[in-house]
Amino acid sequence: MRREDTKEEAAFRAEVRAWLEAHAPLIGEGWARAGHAHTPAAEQAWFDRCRAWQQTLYDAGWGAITLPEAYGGRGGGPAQQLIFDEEAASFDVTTGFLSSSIDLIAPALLAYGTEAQKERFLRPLLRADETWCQLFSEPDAGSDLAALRCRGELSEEGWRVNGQKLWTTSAQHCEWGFLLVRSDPDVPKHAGISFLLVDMRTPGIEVRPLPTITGGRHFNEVFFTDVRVPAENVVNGPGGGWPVARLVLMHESVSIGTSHLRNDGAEALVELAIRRGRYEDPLLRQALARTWIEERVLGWLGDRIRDSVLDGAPPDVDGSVVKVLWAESRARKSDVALDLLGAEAMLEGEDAQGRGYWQNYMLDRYMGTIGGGTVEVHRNGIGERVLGLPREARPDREVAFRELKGGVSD
Amino acid sequence: MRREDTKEEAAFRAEVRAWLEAHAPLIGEGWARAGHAHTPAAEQAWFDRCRAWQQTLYDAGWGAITLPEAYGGRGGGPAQQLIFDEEAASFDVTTGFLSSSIDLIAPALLAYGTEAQKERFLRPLLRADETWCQLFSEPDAGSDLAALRCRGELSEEGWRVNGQKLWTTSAQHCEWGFLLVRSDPDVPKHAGISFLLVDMRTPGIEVRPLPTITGGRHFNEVFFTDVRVPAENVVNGPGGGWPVARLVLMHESVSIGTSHLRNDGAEALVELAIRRGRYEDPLLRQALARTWIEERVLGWLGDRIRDSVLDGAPPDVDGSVVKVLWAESRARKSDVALDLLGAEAMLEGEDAQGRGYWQNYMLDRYMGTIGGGTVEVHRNGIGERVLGLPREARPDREVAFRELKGGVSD
Amino acid sequence: MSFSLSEEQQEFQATLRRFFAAAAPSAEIRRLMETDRGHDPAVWRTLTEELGLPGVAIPEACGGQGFSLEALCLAAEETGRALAPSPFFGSAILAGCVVAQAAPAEGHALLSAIAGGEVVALALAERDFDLDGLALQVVERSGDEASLTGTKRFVVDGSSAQRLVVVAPVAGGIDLFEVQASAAGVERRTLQTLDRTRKLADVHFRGAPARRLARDARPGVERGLAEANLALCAESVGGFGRVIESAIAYARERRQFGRAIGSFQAVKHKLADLWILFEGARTATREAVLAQVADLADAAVLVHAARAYVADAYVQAAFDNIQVHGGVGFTWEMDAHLYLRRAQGAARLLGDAGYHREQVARWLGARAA
Amino acid sequence: MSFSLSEEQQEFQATLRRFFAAAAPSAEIRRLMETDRGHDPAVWRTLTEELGLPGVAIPEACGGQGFSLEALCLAAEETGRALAPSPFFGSAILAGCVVAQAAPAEGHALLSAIAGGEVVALALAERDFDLDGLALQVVERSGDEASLTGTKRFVVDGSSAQRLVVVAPVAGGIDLFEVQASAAGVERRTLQTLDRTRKLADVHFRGAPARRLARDARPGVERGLAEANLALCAESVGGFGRVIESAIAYARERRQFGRAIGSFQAVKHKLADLWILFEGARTATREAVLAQVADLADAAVLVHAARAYVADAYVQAAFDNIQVHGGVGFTWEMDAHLYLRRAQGAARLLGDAGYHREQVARWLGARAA
Repeated sequence: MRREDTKEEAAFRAEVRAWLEAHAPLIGEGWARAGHAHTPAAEQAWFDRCRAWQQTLYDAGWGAITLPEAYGGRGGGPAQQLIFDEEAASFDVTTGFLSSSIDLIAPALLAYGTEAQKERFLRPLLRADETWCQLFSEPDAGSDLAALRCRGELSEEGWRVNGQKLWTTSAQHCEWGFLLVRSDPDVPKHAGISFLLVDMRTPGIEVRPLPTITGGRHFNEVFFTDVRVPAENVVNGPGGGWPVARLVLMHESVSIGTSHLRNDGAEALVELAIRRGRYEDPLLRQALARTWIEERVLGWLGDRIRDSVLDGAPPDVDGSVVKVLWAESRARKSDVALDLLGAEAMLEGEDAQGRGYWQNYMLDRYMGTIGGGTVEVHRNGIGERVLGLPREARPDREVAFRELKGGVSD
Repeated sequence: MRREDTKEEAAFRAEVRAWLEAHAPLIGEGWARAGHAHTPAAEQAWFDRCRAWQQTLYDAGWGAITLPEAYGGRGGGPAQQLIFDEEAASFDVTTGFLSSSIDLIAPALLAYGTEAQKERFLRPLLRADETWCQLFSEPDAGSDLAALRCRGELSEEGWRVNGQKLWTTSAQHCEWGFLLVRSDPDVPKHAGISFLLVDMRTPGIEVRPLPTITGGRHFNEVFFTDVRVPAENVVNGPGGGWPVARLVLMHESVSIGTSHLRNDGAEALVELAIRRGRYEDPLLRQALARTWIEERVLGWLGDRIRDSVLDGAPPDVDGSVVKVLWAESRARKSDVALDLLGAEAMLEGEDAQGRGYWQNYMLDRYMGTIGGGTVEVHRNGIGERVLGLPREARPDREVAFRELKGGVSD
Repeated sequence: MSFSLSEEQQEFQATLRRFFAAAAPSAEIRRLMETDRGHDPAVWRTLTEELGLPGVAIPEACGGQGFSLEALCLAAEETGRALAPSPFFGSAILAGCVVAQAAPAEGHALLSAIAGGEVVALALAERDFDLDGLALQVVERSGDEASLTGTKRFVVDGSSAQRLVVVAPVAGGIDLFEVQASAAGVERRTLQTLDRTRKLADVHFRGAPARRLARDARPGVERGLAEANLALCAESVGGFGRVIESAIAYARERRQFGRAIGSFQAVKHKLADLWILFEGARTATREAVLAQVADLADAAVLVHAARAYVADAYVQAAFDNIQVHGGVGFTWEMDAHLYLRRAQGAARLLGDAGYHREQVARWLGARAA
Repeated sequence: MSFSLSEEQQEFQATLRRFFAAAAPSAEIRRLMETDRGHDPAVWRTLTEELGLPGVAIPEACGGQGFSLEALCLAAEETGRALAPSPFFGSAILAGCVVAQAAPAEGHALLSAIAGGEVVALALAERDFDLDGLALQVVERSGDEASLTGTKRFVVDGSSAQRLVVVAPVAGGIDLFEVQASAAGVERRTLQTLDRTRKLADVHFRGAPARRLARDARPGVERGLAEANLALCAESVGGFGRVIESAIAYARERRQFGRAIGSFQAVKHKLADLWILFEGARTATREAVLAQVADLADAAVLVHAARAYVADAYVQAAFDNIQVHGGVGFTWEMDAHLYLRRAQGAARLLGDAGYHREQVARWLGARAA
């Protein structure tokens, strides 16, 4: 059920609509939804186009609706952002990866950055003149991010960084990165972390694409060898990185929880079943009805979050609830799809139904069940944060990082 | 697939068969399978009949095939026991609860009992002149049995027992019980436990039936108030109870794992579906085929255990594997059954199909998923014992029992 | 359901919760579930006279309170939460909604009686709850008088009802009749039920005299049943809420191996999954109720969607609650099995989850074709 | 499968495992899976000449080793474990078993060729793998000569085969034909497959010349397919074994939050469940193989039972293995997805789990009726 706009919201919506109609192409050309080709050139072209649209938005005053006017934002509320997003959904435009990267780093800079950092970085960030990647995860620091080892040593010449990051989305396209380093291994793991702002064009940084199970290349490994970072590029001071990282992760979790809710596909599957003459199969009918119902439920949970945000309240449904349900219903949906395809499910690419869309969807389930935090970690979160169940004992919280088995020293 | 008998085994089988044909009624009268009426009188009659059959077996030399002849056993091997059980399955006889209680306590007495204890207790146990119940679990000591609090204090006058036990099968029918008490709260939890042999007719013991979800009364609560137990009725000495208990539990786990493998019902469900004109429903067909396949798999896992035992080897499949699969396939089977019954699944008792057999089966799933150790505890066992995965940290193992939160003192 | 309630709704909810906490403790539920009637007439009188419960959604013109379907569902949520022994579901919801939707004018007296606390039952199912394939025989007498022959099954509160509303197949459709339960040719038999807290009966008609309430009543009956299905969802959400609270509380308190069992992932993740189901179940119920109230085009399919989702979810929750409780959970003495029995019964009343999903599939197929 | 092996069997197994460890490392699998042929002819020659792999179950009279179905399945288990790139499944198993069962005498030369390492493919499926509903057109010429028109799909190793064995519908049953892959009127197209390590092709026949191998071949084809299904089970059990070992090893080594992740119940219980499935899968396969070898009356239904169970179990294991590995598990570079692709492909080759369960249901129904 839709909450109705207030009078002010309706006026804002009309203004947005009018601007979009004047400046955005209508759905049909299709670039906003066709951007995931698996060649480096296609990916670069897609990234450039997203950047250009963010620049257009910024110049017209829509690029950062909820951020302060002092840095080129609009100073509006979350309701205005939602209205803008709802209206923009009818047009063939997207900022792709960029708006989510802005949503992660901008609040961290605003909350913890020095005045000089805000002055230097915020405007180019919001206009996408400089794009940013997140350098957090490492091979041995996945679910347990605070186990990170990438070393950052501060001397009179500034920071020197050595180590490796993993799962860095779009690192090959970005000019800047926000980086977590281990700056002090002699204190407990959460206390010895610093948050650095790094120019990705600095010598000593090597970016290697890391193809995933589908062959897609969203992710990268990033290697740092004696990389120099100016001393002043630390946010919240040396050793103060963990609270900044937590703020980023909180925004990431909300964004993951709400960005994929309109999880369509069930109706396409019904049509596919009809086209293939299989819709009379009672097993498939049950499975497809179940899939459709679950999609509706996800959509309604998204509506609840939207409505609470519109009312200026905290999200009404926990982000992890939506994330887990989304990830697992997506997995179930691809199982149904492959059952529906029967023997043809063995095919891929040009020889497969819809160029292998559902096979790809099946393989890509891990973007939901692992990416953005495993479903296991999110279930812990629901249990502890929402239901108030006790945490497990954590042997790693009190000891110096250096002493931990699996820490930097072994 | 059946392993073939050796020549000696074939001769033994023939001997068993001949004796059974002379002494046991054939299937048909049906008492061996109809014993679970829910009235106290019916339960007593059932128990008496089981006892009489164990006495007949003992007197003929079949009552304790694998136990030493010195105590009235036959001194045979596990292969002979299996052959006897296989042959007896065609006759309308059972020892019900008694053979499993003998399987639990006899090995403990043999391994840890004094010569005097063996002399005093084994023969009446094996002949079921004295029947035994297991007094282990308590309200706060379920999965974590070693957290038990029932107090046993040893003085010059012998043991004095105060406390409560729970889930004691057939306590209302038994003359004796084997009892775990906390004899020393000042040492770590596993070290302060003693194993006592208790005459259930001693003053101060109160047995209260504890009806379960189905209304059945297999279980009891047993209350001890200043119950006197002779000093010499301790097995393995004061504080030596835990290894004895572990031996009992090991035998219990094997027995649970193997006793229910012929987990029939799938074929009865197929017949029910046909009778009710529902067997053309593709959903039901799939579910019934799945159920039947799972039953076969369980049966084969049982065969593997049997064959390894026949070869004198340790069981070839871990008991917990079979226990979890058995418990959960039983639960799935009752779900299928209730779906098959449709609206009539809402009924029970005389008004329901088969007097509510499947509804009862549905409610009774917890005898598998909780009784004899929860499936969660058994999954831990598979992970740790079979797959070699590390245990979780155990904050309760090193501290004096008295100091534990949730121990006797709070 | 019970999120974003108005202040008035919150007060209504709190009043009912207090009432049932006092009037329906476990011992009283257990006493009444062993009786044929299944409820205490004195308590029902109080619920009627002091809280106006049976008339909550009946028009003021018929002596009801004239509140919306939302209020009815809110009340059902509380009765489901408390397992309150009362003819509220059978009389006010099932009979009330069907009569109000299918025969608002002719059923005026009947609605007034329901609002006044008379127990009226809906005789609907035969083999199952599908409106197609009914076989009851109707012999027309004169005007709206007829006589009925056949058997209706699973009639909620059928034994304690004073009057019966009968859904009867006639040439070309469905008519709705009223029958006095005490009339000649009516024989009722209370059924032994898995869920002992909801009383079902078989009703045999042998030329029983009946008065027609409505002709061509199928659309109205369907609308009434849609409302009853929603109230059944709400009732299940209420039970689900109780069950999950119970499991969470136990997981926090119960200690084994020196830790609260809720700190073990096996328990924590099971409860997290139940919480996800709970969010889904109450959201689906609320959205379907709002769609029904707003008379949206897809309201009917959303009712089926909610029922299928909630039926399965509640059964899962009732099962898992017992598993989390371990041994104590499957004792007779603990109420957990009463909720499991209710969940299993509710999952099949008015059609099981498979039936409701099939209705969704039909609608999806028709729309796509 | 791989429990209670004889000493000879253990040695055979160890030999194959060593061979594939050396000849099929990940890099080689990945190189070959991007080729149309999918295997290295030189390696296949070694497998043929030194280990006699393609002839393992082919009679000695045809140049094979004359071992039983058990040996064939043991070999399949090793190829499945290693994801070994070879035409073993397509040629020795599928074509070999069907010809040996359906045309043991007329197929002598073909069996000799298979044993000698020639790649022969079985052209069976059209819309799916069901023997009912085949539509290929057969025009009789003279004696056993005929010409074929139509399309066969999903032909394993169809592109690299030198000869094709074609299952063709004729009035009153099924005949088996042999076609030269290079003949006029035969056109083959390698398909892009989800499982890139098993090569499938569509084969179009346009009046292609064929020689009849057997008339009324349905019972023989069914027996041959039963054997092939069992070998497919064994192959999947082999992959399952590899996958579960990998997941267990990672869960022991990988540390997060100061603990090995295998100490967390979320991981530990997932692996315990996989272990239960693994015990079930290998037991079901072994029992069905023994029943087939002993020619028991219910052997056919046990084959369907095993296939349904193993197909689902292997897919589950391949999925969960990646989940346990976390991020690194779903990289292209890690072999886990190759096993997932194989599991998904194997689950549909020769009919999916639903098809095999339906065969079980038919048998159960016929027996009970």
